[in-house]
Amino acid sequence: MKATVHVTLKNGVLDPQGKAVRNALGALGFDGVKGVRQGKFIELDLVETDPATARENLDAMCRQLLANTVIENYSIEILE
Amino acid sequence: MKATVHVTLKNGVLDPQGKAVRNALGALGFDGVKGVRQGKFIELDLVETDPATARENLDAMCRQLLANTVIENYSIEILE
Amino acid sequence: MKAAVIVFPGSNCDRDVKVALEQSIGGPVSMVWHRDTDLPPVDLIVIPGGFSYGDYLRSGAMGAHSPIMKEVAARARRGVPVLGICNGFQILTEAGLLPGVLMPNAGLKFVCKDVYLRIGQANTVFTRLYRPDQVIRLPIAHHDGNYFADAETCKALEDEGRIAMRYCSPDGEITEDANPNGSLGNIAGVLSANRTVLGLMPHPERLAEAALGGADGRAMFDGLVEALAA
Amino acid sequence: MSETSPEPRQITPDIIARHGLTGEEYAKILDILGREPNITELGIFSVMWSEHCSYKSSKKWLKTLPTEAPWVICGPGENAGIIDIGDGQAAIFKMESHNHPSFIEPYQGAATGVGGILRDVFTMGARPVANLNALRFGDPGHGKTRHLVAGVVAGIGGYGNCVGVPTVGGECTFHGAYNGNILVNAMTVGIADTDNIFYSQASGVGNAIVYVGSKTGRDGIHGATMASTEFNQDSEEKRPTVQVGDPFTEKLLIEACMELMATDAIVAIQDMGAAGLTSSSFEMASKGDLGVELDLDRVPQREEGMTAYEIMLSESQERMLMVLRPGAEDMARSVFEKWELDFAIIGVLTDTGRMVLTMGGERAADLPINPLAEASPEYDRPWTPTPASPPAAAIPPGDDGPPLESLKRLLGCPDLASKRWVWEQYDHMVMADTVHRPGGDAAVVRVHGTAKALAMTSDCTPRYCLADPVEGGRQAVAEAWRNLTAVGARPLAITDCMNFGNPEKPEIMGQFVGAIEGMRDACRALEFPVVSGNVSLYNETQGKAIPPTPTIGGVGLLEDLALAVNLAFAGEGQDLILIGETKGHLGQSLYLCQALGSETGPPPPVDLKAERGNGDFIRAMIGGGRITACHDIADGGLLVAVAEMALAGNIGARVTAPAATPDNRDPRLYAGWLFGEDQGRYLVTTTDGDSLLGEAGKAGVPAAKIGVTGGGAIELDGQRMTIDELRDANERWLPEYMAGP
Ligand SMILES: Nc1ncnc2c1ncn2[C@@H]1O[C@H](COP(=O)(O)OP(=O)(O)O)[C@@H](O)[C@H]1O
Ligand SMILES: [Mg+2]
Repeated sequence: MKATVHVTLKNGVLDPQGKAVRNALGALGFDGVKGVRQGKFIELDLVETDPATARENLDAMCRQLLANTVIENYSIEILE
Repeated sequence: MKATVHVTLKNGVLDPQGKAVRNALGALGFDGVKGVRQGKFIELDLVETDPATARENLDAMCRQLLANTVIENYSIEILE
Repeated sequence: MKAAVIVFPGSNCDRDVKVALEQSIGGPVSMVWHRDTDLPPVDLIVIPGGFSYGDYLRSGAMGAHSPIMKEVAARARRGVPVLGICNGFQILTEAGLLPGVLMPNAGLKFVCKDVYLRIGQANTVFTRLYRPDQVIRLPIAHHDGNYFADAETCKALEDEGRIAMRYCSPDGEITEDANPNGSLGNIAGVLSANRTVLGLMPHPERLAEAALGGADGRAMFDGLVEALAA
Repeated sequence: MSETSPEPRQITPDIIARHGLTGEEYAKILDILGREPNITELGIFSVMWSEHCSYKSSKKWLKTLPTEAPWVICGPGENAGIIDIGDGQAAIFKMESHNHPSFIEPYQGAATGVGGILRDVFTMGARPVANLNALRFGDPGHGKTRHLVAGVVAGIGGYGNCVGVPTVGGECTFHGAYNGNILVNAMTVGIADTDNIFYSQASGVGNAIVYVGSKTGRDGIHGATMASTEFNQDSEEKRPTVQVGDPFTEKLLIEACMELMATDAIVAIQDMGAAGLTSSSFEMASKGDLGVELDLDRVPQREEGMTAYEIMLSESQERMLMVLRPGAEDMARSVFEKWELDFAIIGVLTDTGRMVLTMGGERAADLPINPLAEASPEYDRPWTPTPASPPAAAIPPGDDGPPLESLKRLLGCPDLASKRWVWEQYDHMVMADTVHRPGGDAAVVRVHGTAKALAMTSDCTPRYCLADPVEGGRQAVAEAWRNLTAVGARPLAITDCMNFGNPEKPEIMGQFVGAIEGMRDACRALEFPVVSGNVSLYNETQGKAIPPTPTIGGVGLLEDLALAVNLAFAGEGQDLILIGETKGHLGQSLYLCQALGSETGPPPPVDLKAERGNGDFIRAMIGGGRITACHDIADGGLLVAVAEMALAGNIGARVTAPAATPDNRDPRLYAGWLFGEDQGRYLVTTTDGDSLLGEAGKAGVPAAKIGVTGGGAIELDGQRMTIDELRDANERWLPEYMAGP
């Protein structure tokens, strides 16, 4: 079973990456970019076949490792 | 207009980050993880309102900056 | 001989390489701001180490697109030697002046330490004072020095003698243990097809003076001066 | 989204308490204002009178530290201390804690700690040339320790490496008492021209107040996060307490400031550290006896709808405040724009002596500056002296084991194990002036473009401080002095970071008072004044305080770096000489901890007169080129010091214990000689032992030949262990530990 996790910075947390990318895009001549936020995208391949259990496990993985919940949010998607 | 870009490593390119995450998950007792690939997730806020033009611009941004096409693939989504 | 060091806002080895070059040249080196579009006529262009634009997206990705790089590429095409050290190497690959990419270190950590290197190609303006297969000691200091290129490219580099140096053990063995970052084939530095562009992860400028614990890097600068001082 | 957080109109006792203000302090506020403060004003009072900004519990005692010497240009009170290093140059340095943020979010907490201390130094006109970091983690077996070590070290490296300032030294030790409260102390050393130093005292009514650097967000609004839950439910989400560092912007800020500092545009400058815009503007005005008017609408903001309260209390990183000379604004703006940084004139200096803030056309605050600063609370908190420790546990005969096995165990214990895993993640060579890299007694960094060098170290032994804060304070200063001496440097001055528990408890306050007393003695006796520092109190979790930890950062000068020595054995067949008196003090030694698991006894006493005599002798001998290697004897004692010298030089040694034969030795005396932690001692090597012993005799310094270098092993009274085996023990522990789950 495949799943994906998106990890993004919480609102209000400074995103130096996003800021730098936005500036660089501006320097390249892409001016119409109002904001950029950069996050992580994690694809997992799981042995588990039951979606509900998988989601539960993934939630634990996110809290324990994949996301830093002090500054990051995460969202889980089960792809089948 | 909001858009997202996913940047992922091409098949065949070694992903040390993904490997490390997988090992760390194993060490935490999550054994059913067969593979992990880690990529980037970029959210953009654009002035452009026409989806087709936006996509075209984003494609150029990806080729020029957001992805290194030697090792990475990218995909663009226009969120409206 | 005239040399220019390109300075990006986040460069932090620009002064170091200037000092090392000036020691060998015996005269001043010019510093060129990344946003300038014209470059004085020079015999050597150096892209120094550091974090050109913070390097938050991918090391060197933004530096490769800065205004001065168009001119650097044009000079390189005309055969002006270009030396990229560390972040400079990353910028050269991102700019397409050298093949391959530098990915995050296999250990996923920043590594700062001395490494041993075996010279692969001594017949260049950069490495002419080293012997083929000579083992030298230089420091590395990077988070993204894991060299990768597809099989075809690697073979071409190998066949064309474009691997400038590889990480090795103190006695010159190319071993996995001696590989500090996971680079393919222990590659530490590569050359352009005409061998006038060199990118390398180790920092020759940091060990170019005995007072700092070694001078194996000095020969690179001395060699350049010998070759280029017309 | 342009809603602003609804703010309370009424200041309730609850809101006052949430701002950490006592009833008495609030009464003082009413008295000063002659009316009730609004929420913004209350916030300003709360941060200005916080322990962190006002030093209310510590001030009385800090004042008793020696702060002067002929070479001190500026002592405590400015952003960092300044000492003269000759030839028109000064070293500017300071240490600061970032303990709590690093426990919450180790990477960003440590990273922003580095960023903050860098700003303290370059705000004075100094280019930062080196960073150090003193780290205290919990027990390695504790569930959080590994994660904290990984994050903190990556964060320190992540910031310092990108900014391009080498991280050249520090400490990294482990103790269960830090399980719930780690310590992350960061130090920066910079170099400036003595005629181009910048201070924070504002002057010139009508001069522009300029904001530069990053935009202001809702980062780290401390009191506010707590106070705000009350008036806004999703405030947690809106006001992250964790600050994220942006080292690239810091690098730009350094370069831009240096560029502007080369002109005569700046009248005064102050970084925005803790309590951000509030304390920076307040302090500049207060020092200059002036007033300020700020238009908060002009403050560059990262988010929409920020309130005056949020803008004033934000701890967003990478920001500075300056007062510019009239007419210099445009030139200054062009410099900051070149470096792509925000630049905004946000206000003006006035002669009213008041801080007046406006926002949205309304008056957001109006406070008298001097009365507020003068009324800043100062407490003489009750304290009780720390009771003397009972004697150290006895070593039962036979329990001490073969000494070389004990040595191996000590070299592999968490406190003594090599910290290579740490410093290899730090770029310790950038700027190409690092002469002695991490791993020795003090780092040595060349003064760029000269033949001189600065030596720097950070030291403290919390075990000693807990058992006896006075002796521990004395020892920490003495050890820093000794480490500088051991490379041949003349120790010049220290900065400190006083990490303690809750000062409202008399026994904790007693530890603080004791440590200061010990430091004072040592600073005086060694002519080693305190020029800057930082106090971090309330380091407690669930009522359990950390051991008193007065971290000392020392800086010394080498007039000729070619004369510097380090600890590595430099050749075979050299005489190994022990300098200083050995009584075999085992109380609080690492040996007792490791062999018996016992932290007992009084710490080793520091005889400051002997310390000075021995150190001055060592320095003279190094300066005269008489010594080939030198190492002070610290944690682990003599045999550990020998082994460290052997490992560094990859040359062994044969060591002979004094007089008695092994079989008739009292185990305690033998262990004391090998592993005791008597202070004021050094090991040196020389090609001419007799002549060195002669010199020592003339100088009245205790000295004895204890062995000779050579071979690939440490040999002790007929036993031997190879350097490789010892190295393996020393190098293996930390990487293996960090590779664990
Ligand atoms: N956190 C750290 N960062 C950089 N260097 C460190 C760190 N911890 C320890 N070191 C280095 O390891 C060596 C040994 O440290 P320590 O045992 O504290 O030395 P000493 O006993 O001489 O004070 C020193 O060179 C020190 O600078
Ligand atoms: Mg020492």
